[in-house]
Amino acid sequence: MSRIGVFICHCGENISRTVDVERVAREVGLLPGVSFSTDYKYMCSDPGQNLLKNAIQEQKLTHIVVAACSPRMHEKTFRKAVEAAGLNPFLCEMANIREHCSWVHENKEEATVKAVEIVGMMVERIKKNRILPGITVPVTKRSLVIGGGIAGIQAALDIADCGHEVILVEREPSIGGHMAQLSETFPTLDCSQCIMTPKMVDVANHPKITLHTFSEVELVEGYIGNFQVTIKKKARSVDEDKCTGCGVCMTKCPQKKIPNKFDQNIGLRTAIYVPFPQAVPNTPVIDRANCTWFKTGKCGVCQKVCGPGAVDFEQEDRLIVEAVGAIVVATGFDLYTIDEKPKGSAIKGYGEFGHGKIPDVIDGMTFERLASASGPTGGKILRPSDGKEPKQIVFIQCIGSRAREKGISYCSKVCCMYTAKHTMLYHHKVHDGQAYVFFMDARTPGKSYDEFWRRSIEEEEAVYIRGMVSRLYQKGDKIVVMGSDIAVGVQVEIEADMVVLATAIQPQKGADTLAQKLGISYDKYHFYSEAHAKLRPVECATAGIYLAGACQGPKDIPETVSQASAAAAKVMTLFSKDQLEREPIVARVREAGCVGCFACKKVCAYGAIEEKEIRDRQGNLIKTVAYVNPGVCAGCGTCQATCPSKCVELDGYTDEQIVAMIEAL
Amino acid sequence: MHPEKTSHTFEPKVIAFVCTWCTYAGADLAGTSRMQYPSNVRVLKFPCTGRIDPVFILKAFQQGADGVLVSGCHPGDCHYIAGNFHARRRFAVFRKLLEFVGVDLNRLQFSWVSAAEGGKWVEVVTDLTERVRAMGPMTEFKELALEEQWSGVIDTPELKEAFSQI
Amino acid sequence: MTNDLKYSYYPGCSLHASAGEYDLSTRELFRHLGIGLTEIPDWFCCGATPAHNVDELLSLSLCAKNLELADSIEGDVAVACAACFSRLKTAQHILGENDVKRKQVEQALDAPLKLDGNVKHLLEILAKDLGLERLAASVNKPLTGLKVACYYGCLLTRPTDVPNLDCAEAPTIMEKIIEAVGAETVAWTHRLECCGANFTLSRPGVVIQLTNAILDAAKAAGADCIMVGCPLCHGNLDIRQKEIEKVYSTSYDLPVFYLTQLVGLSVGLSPENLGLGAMIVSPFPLLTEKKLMETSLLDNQVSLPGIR
Amino acid sequence: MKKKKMIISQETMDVDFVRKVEALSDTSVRRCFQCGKCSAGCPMATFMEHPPNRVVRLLQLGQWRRIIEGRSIWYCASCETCSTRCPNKVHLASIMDALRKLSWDADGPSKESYVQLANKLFLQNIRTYGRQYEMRLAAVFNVKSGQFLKDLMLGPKLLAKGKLKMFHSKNKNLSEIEKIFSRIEEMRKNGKAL
Repeated sequence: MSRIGVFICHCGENISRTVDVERVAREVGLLPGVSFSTDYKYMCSDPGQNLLKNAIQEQKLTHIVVAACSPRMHEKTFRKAVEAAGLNPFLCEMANIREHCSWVHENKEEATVKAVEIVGMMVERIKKNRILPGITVPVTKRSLVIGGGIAGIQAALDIADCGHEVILVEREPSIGGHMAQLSETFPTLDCSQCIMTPKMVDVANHPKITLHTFSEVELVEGYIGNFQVTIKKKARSVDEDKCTGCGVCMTKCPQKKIPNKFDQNIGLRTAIYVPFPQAVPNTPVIDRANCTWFKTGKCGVCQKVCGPGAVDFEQEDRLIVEAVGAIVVATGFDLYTIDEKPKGSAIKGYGEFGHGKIPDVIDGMTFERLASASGPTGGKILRPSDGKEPKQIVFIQCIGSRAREKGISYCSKVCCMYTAKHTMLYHHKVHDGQAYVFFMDARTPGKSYDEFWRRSIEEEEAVYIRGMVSRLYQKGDKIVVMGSDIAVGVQVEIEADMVVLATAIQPQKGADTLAQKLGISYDKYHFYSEAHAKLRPVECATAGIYLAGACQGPKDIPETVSQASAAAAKVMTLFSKDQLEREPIVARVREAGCVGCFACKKVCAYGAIEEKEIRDRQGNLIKTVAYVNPGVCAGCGTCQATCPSKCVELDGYTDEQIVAMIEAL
Repeated sequence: MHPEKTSHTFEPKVIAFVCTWCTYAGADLAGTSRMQYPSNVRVLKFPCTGRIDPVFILKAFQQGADGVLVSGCHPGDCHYIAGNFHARRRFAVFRKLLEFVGVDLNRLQFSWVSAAEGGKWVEVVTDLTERVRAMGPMTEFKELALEEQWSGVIDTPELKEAFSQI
Repeated sequence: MTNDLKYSYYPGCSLHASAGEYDLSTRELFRHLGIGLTEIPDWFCCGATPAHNVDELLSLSLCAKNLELADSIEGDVAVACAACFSRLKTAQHILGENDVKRKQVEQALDAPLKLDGNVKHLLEILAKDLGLERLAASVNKPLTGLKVACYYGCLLTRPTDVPNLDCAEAPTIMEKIIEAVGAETVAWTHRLECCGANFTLSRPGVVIQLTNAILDAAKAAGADCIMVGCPLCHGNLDIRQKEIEKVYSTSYDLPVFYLTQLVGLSVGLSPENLGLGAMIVSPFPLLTEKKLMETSLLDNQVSLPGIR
Repeated sequence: MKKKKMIISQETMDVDFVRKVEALSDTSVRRCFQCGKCSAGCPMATFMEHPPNRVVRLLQLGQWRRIIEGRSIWYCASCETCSTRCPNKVHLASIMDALRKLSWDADGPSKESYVQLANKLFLQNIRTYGRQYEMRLAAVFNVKSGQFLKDLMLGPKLLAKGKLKMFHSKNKNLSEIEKIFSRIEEMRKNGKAL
C-alpha cells in the first residue's frame, strides 16, 4: 500500500493569496492513499526541502506530490531532494497550482476547488508511478568523421586535439574537398590552398587521426556510444606504406590525356595520379578504367620504375571494422550542372542554355580552377574552346538555385559572394576586359560581405544588371546572352566571349544512401536534417551522430568551420564521461503482446525501434517483435499512441497513469 | 485582463491534453503574465501530442468532460521532429469517427499554441469553455461509462436475445 | 507496305485553305506509308490563339467538342497544325487538372467530356509510332546533300509538360526525322523563336520583323531550305518572304517545306502529289540543283490540285 | 510622357481583381520574384510599354488599370516562352490570357484596337462558319480597320496558287457551334462562368 505525502507550497503569497492552501492540504489529506499532507511557505527553499526529506524518513512515505509552481521550474529540485531521502526520483510528481491556478484566477473559492482537483489528479497519477532506474550507456571514446573537406578536417582536428582518437574517411584519393579546388576566398581574397594545405598536413601528421582515403562507409551498426562501422578501402593499386610519394610513376605513365576531375575536367592527368600536387596523402592511385595494364594486360611501366616497389596491381578492396562512440557527418556538397537530367529526375537541366553543350559556358568551380595559380592554365583566364582570353565575360547568378521550375527552390547562399569575387579576380587578371553580372537579388549578409560586393561594383568596375537571362546561344565564336534589365525595363543583349554560371549547391551524390546506412533523416533535396532547426543545429535526431558543413545545407567556409567545431564540441561533451546517463523516460515493448506490425518503427523519428527475433530453445524463430533501444529513444511516445495492440509503453507516461488522472476528474 | 464576473448555472468541465514543450509552456507563460481565464480547464501534460491516444479523448468524455482541448507545437516546431504531424493525421481521422458516433465536434478543439503564445492559450481556453457552456452538459458518453461497468449478468431481454444468437 | 497504324485526322482550318499543300502531302504520305487516316467528320475550328486570348472557356469548349467528335473514330488523333496541336493538348491538360473549368465546359457542351483520346502531332507519329527505322526503310530517294534548317516555332513544344512532344528547349525530333530520310541538318540559333503568327492580320509590321530574324539566322547557318510543321509559321516564312526581302533589301530565297513534303519526296512521291507548286518561294531550282528532281519538271508549272 | 504617381493603399490595390486573374489563369501572381527572365526572352517585349515582368509587378500591386490602359497585353504573341522558362513556375502566358479576357469583358480602354478587332472577327467567323474562313477574315478586317490596301499584293498570288479559297468548305453541324456559343453567353449572364 502506498503512503503518499502531499506538500502544498504557499510560494510566499503567490499561491496562498488566491488558493486556500490549508483547505487544500486538509481535503487532499482525506484522499485514499494519502497518509501525510501539509503546507509550507517556500517548499523550494532549503528548510522546505528539509521538511520534505524529514517527512519521507519520519512518515515512511513512498510517493510524493509537491503542489507548487510549474514542473518546468522545480521538478528537478524536488526529485533531487526525494532521491537524497532515499526514494526513486520518479516517485515524485509536481502539481502546478501557481501558473495554472493561483496566477490565472481571482476568485478564491474557484481557485481552491481547482487546486484540490489538480492535486487530486496528481495523487491518482502517482499511485501508478513505477520505480524507474536511471539508464546508463557505455561510451567508446573514438569517433568517426565522414568526409575530408574543410568541415571534416576541422572536426577531426578539434576532436583529436582533445586527445580522442579520430577515424577520418574520405571517398576521394586525397582529403581537401572543394575548398582545395578554390583559387581565392571571399571576403579577404586569401589563397585557398595557402590556408587549406597546412590543415591537411596537420591531419596527416596527427598521432590521434587515422586517415582512410579512397574509402567509403559500408555499414553502420549500433547506437550512441557504441557504433560498429565497416569501412571499405577501395583498391588503390599502390601500397601506402611503401610509397614515398616521389612521383616517378606519374611522369612515366603513358596515359597522359585523362580529364582531371579535380580541375573540372579541363586539366589532364595520367592514369596513375594524385589529383593535385599538394594532395594528402601524397600516394598515387591507379585509375583502373583508364590504365593500359588493366585494360590490356600490357604496360606496367609504373611498376617497373617504382623504386620501393609500391605499385601492386593485385591489390583488392578491403573491409575494415572500427568501433566508435560518435560519428560526425561532413560529406559536403556537389554542384548542380545544367546538363539534361535523366528522365524521371526531380531536378531539371537548362535547355535554354544549351544543356551544357556550349564549350565556353562554364560553371563557377571551373572558373575557380582557371583562376587558380595551380590550375590547368596556371592562373590565366582562358576559354576552354580556343584558349583565347575572354574580353567580355558574363556571369549569371541563381542557376538552379531559387528555380522551382528546375526542382530546387532554395537559395544556395554562397553564389552572390563568389560571383563578386570572380568579377574581381577577372578584373585583376584581364585588365582590358569587362565583367557583367546578371542577378536578381544580391544576398550578402555576413561580416564584411556587403562591402566586398559593393567593392566589386564601385572599384573593380563590374557591371551588375538586375535581371535574368532567357537564353544563350553560340553565334560564331561569341555567345549571345539574351537578358533583361528590369530596372530600365528593356531587353539586354551581350555578345560574350565566355559565360560563367553560378550553379546551385546540392548535396553529394549518394547522400541519401549514406543517410540510410546511418539511420539519419534528410529533406527532399537530400540535405541532412538537424535535430532542431534553432537549438540543436549540429545534432542529428539520431543520438550520437552530428553534422558539419554543407551536407546539412548550403554554407560558406567560415560557417562550415564554425559548425565543424560545434560538432566536435558535441562529440567531446559525449566523451567527457565514461558512461552516458539519461532520463529513463523511454518506451518499452511488451513482447508477449507485440504482433510485429512495426507501425511504431514507421513513426519513430529517431530510428530507436529495431526488429528483434524471438527464438525457442532449438533456435526456431517464434516471432519478430519490436525492440526499443533505450540509448536512442527520445521519449516522445508517438509509438505508444500508434501501437494497435497497445504493447509499447512510455515509462513515466503510461496509459495507466494517464487514465488514472482522467478518472480522478 | 479582467473578464466580467458573471455567475453561471452550468460550469462545464474542460480537459486539455497538451505537450510539455509548447502549449504547457505557453500556459505557464499565461500564468507568469497574470492573464485571467475561466477556471474550468484541467491540464494533462504529455511529452508530445504524438503521445496522445484518441482513446484518452473518449475516456475524458466518458468521465464527464464537456469539452476537450488538444494542443501542441505548431507544425514544423515539434520538439520531437514530427510527433505533432503524426498527431494531426491521427486526429483528422479520429474527428470523422467521433462525428460518426454522434459527438458534436464543437466540443473538441485542436490548436497549436507555442511557448510564446500565452495570450493565445487564454483565448483558446476561454473560447472553448464558453462554447461548451452554451452547448450544455455532455451526456451521451456518460451512459457508456455505466455500460463499461456492466456486471456481466445477462439480465435484459436484449442481452438475452443477443446471447442466444451467438 | 502494311502496318496497323490508324488515326483520326484533325486537319484544322488552315489546311483547308492557305495550307492546302500540307493537307495534300499529309494524306498522300500517309497513304503511301500505309497509315490509316480518317478525317473527323464536321470538326470545328479549335479557336486557335484568338479564342484562348480573350475567352478561355470558349477555347476549351471548342477543343473538348473536337475531342468528343474524334472519339467516334478508332485510333489516336493526328494533328498537322502546331497551333491546333497546342490548343488540343492544353485543353486536355487544363480540363484534366482544373475541376471548376471542367464543370463549366461540361455545362457549355451540355454533355460529359470525352478527353481520353491521345492527341499526336504528325512528327510524333512519324518518329515514334512508325519509328525512325521503319521510316528510313521506306526511303527510296534519300535527300542527300540537302541542308535543312528545322524550324519548330513556339507552340510545338511549349510549355514543357503539356505537349510532351520533346524537350521544350532542345528538341531534336524534327532533326531525327529529316536525318532519317537522308538530308543534312544545320545547327542554327532561331529554331525556337516565335514568328508572331498571332499578328499576321493585325500587325504585319511586327511579323515581318520577327520573321526576318528567323530567315536571316537560317541563311547565316548555311541552310538550303527550312522545314516546318505548322501552317502559321509557313504562312509567315513562305508567303511573306518576298515582302521581307523587299523591306530589308536582301535576298533569302529559302524554300519553306512542310515536313510531309520533304519526307514525301524521300519516299518517292511526285511533286504534284506533294503540292510543291503551291509554294510561293519555288523549291524547283533548289531541288534540281541538288538532283532531287528531274530538270524537265522545272519548266512545268506544277499547280496545286483542289482539295478533295 | 508624364507618369502618374502610384498611390498605394488597401483601397487602391485591387486584390479581388488579382484573385480573378489567379482563378482564370490557375497560377499564382504573388509567386513571381521579379527576376526578369520572362522579359529577357519575350519576342514582343520591344513592342510593349510594360515588359512582361512589369505586367506581373503591376498586378502584384493591384494596379491593373495601368496594365489594360496600355497595349502590352495585346502585343503578347502567346508563344509561351515566358511560361516555359520561368524559374518559379509562374504561368505568365495564362496570366496574359486572363488579363485580356477581363479587359475584353470590360470593353476596356485598350490602345490596341486592331488586335482586338482581329480577334473579334476571328471568333465571329467561327460562330458563323464553324471554321475559319481566311479570305473573309482578311477582307472584313481590312474594311473594318480602314486599311483597304493592306497585304493587297499577296492576294492574287495566293489565289493563283490555290491558297485562298473563294468558297468555304461547309460544316454540316453549324447548329452545334451556335449552341455552344449561346450556352456560354447564358452562363456568363447568370454569373456561372469565369
